[in-house]
Amino acid sequence: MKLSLPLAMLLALSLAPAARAANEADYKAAYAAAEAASREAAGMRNQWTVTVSALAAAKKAADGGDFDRAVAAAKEAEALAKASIFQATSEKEAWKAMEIR
Amino acid sequence: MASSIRVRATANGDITEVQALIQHPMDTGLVKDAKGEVIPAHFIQRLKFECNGKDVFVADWGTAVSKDPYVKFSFKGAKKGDDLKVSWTDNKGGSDTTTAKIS
Amino acid sequence: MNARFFLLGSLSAALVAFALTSPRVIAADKVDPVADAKAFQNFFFQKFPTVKHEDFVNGPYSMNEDMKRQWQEKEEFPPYEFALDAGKEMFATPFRNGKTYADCFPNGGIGIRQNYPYFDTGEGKVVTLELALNRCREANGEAPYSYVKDEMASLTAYMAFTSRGKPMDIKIPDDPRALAAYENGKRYFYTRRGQMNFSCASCHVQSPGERIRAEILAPALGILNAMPIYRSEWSGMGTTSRRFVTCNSQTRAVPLEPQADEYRDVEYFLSYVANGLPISGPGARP
Amino acid sequence: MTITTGPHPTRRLILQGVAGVALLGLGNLPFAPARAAANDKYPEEAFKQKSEADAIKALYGKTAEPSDKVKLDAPEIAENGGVVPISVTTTLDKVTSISFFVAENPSALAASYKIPDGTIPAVANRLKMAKTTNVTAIVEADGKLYSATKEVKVTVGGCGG
Repeated sequence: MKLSLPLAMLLALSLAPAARAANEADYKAAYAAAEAASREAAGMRNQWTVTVSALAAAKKAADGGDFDRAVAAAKEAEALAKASIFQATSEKEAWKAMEIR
Repeated sequence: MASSIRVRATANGDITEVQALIQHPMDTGLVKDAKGEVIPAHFIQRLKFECNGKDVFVADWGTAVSKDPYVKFSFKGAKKGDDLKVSWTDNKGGSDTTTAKIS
Repeated sequence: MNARFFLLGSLSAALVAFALTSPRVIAADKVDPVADAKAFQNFFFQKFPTVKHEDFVNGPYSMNEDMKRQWQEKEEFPPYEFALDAGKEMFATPFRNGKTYADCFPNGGIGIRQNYPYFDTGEGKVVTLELALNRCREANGEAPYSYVKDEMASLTAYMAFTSRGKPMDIKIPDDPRALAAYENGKRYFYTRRGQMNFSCASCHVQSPGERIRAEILAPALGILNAMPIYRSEWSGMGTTSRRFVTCNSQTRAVPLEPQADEYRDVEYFLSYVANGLPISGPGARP
Repeated sequence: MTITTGPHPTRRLILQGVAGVALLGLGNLPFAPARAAANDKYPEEAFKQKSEADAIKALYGKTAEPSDKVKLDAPEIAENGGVVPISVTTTLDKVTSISFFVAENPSALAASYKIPDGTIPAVANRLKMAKTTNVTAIVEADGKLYSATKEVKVTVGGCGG
């Protein structure tokens, strides 16, 4: 039962209805949120390389005028940054579990 | 500048064992550098070992020989103190030579 | 749009619940490096009873016979030979002001590698061999070398070579900051990072001897004793800094700058728990 | 105590060498055979050939037959595709040339060695291998070609990054 719950969630995520085409304003908002999360992750000295490349992809897509892809990449960057923040916070205590005693 | 060739020749009875390590990039011409440009092929083509005026070993190498190439072989008919002349030429006309004493 | 983050949030909450219930979460205990070192070494001695204790410093080659044979063939004329000669030459070449590296180090820099890194009570921080070498250069008006490039590797290769066989001998002075640096290094060693969510221990404690594709994972015990290493993968020399930086990027964690405090502390921790095992640098690795 | 250089491998190779000589010494009492086909020039053409068969034809102009007298020593899994230690020894007589081929490399011929009279028919070298493939050593003895082949597994290391 435990396993199927997250699967259901993931499924729901991917079926989110496609919004109208994104424009520059959407991109700017999404990119700003992603950049803030990424800065916080870097501040905790736990940035992921994939966050950095997702941010770069977002900027590249936006420069090319493809705001749909830019917003998607920015959203992904933000999610990755948040995951790295979560990782750093949980590892503050979790590392002890692996320590050789 | 120190020679690009490191060679160790040790006589053991009538057999001399020779090991050589050569400092050379051995670029294949199939690899791109950080900026995405192809690094041109640059590799040793011929490596020759001569002792007492006779070729004792001749290597013809392609691009599949490792960077800083290494080779080992043995030959008869030499003794401690003889000179072993080692020389290589590469596909860009580069070359180097050195002479080692058989110990 | 925010529904998506709510879902992601609850997914993460489930993960947290799982992590916190893991059995061995223990309140912050007293830091005891001596006990740590004994437990650390016994863990590996018991996990690999057939491996001779001093062989652990040979990394993957202590774990796999076929790899050991390939290595011993290479050791007959090792690829780090050039770096060794270059390091020896650099050591003998005076700076513009006439001094040499020998003037910066005890015993002229010969046979002392096993005491690095050490805790500098004046500075209150760990000082590694690479840092000390660059400080020596700067003190003599020379530009510092890159921590991840060949010049630094040649110098440390030569200094390691002069200490070959000597047991690692790292000291933790009676100074709370030294204990804190040691503990910080231990924490870094066991902390998961990067999108792969690996810590150093995930590979080098839980699965030494296993393969990650072509490579056999080295045991953490004595893993720095062979530094610096010539890696066929880099077809060149690598300092401890280069190894830490590349390990980070392999787990998709953005590396810190070379000689960052965390790297100096984890080097301090890893060297301390390897006390007694021989220095075998410079090493040749896959 | 030296940690790294294990003495026994060198002794092992020397012993093999001595054994080789004992046999060879008996073999080549009569006048050394006529100069083998491989001439002195750098075999440019052979190194250009993509396939192993074409490379062998370009280099020697004839085909090889497998022989257990050719002992090819190569790792089962290469530690690193850029530096694969490969060596060959043989008990055949009147050896004039030894060559190594890596079947699926961009060009199959990797290295070719001329073995003058008096040189032990054994070579050790380090080769690059593009991927998992067969490594073949060919020995030209008394004008005929003998070969030994072994597969070497090659892949990159590390967990990706």
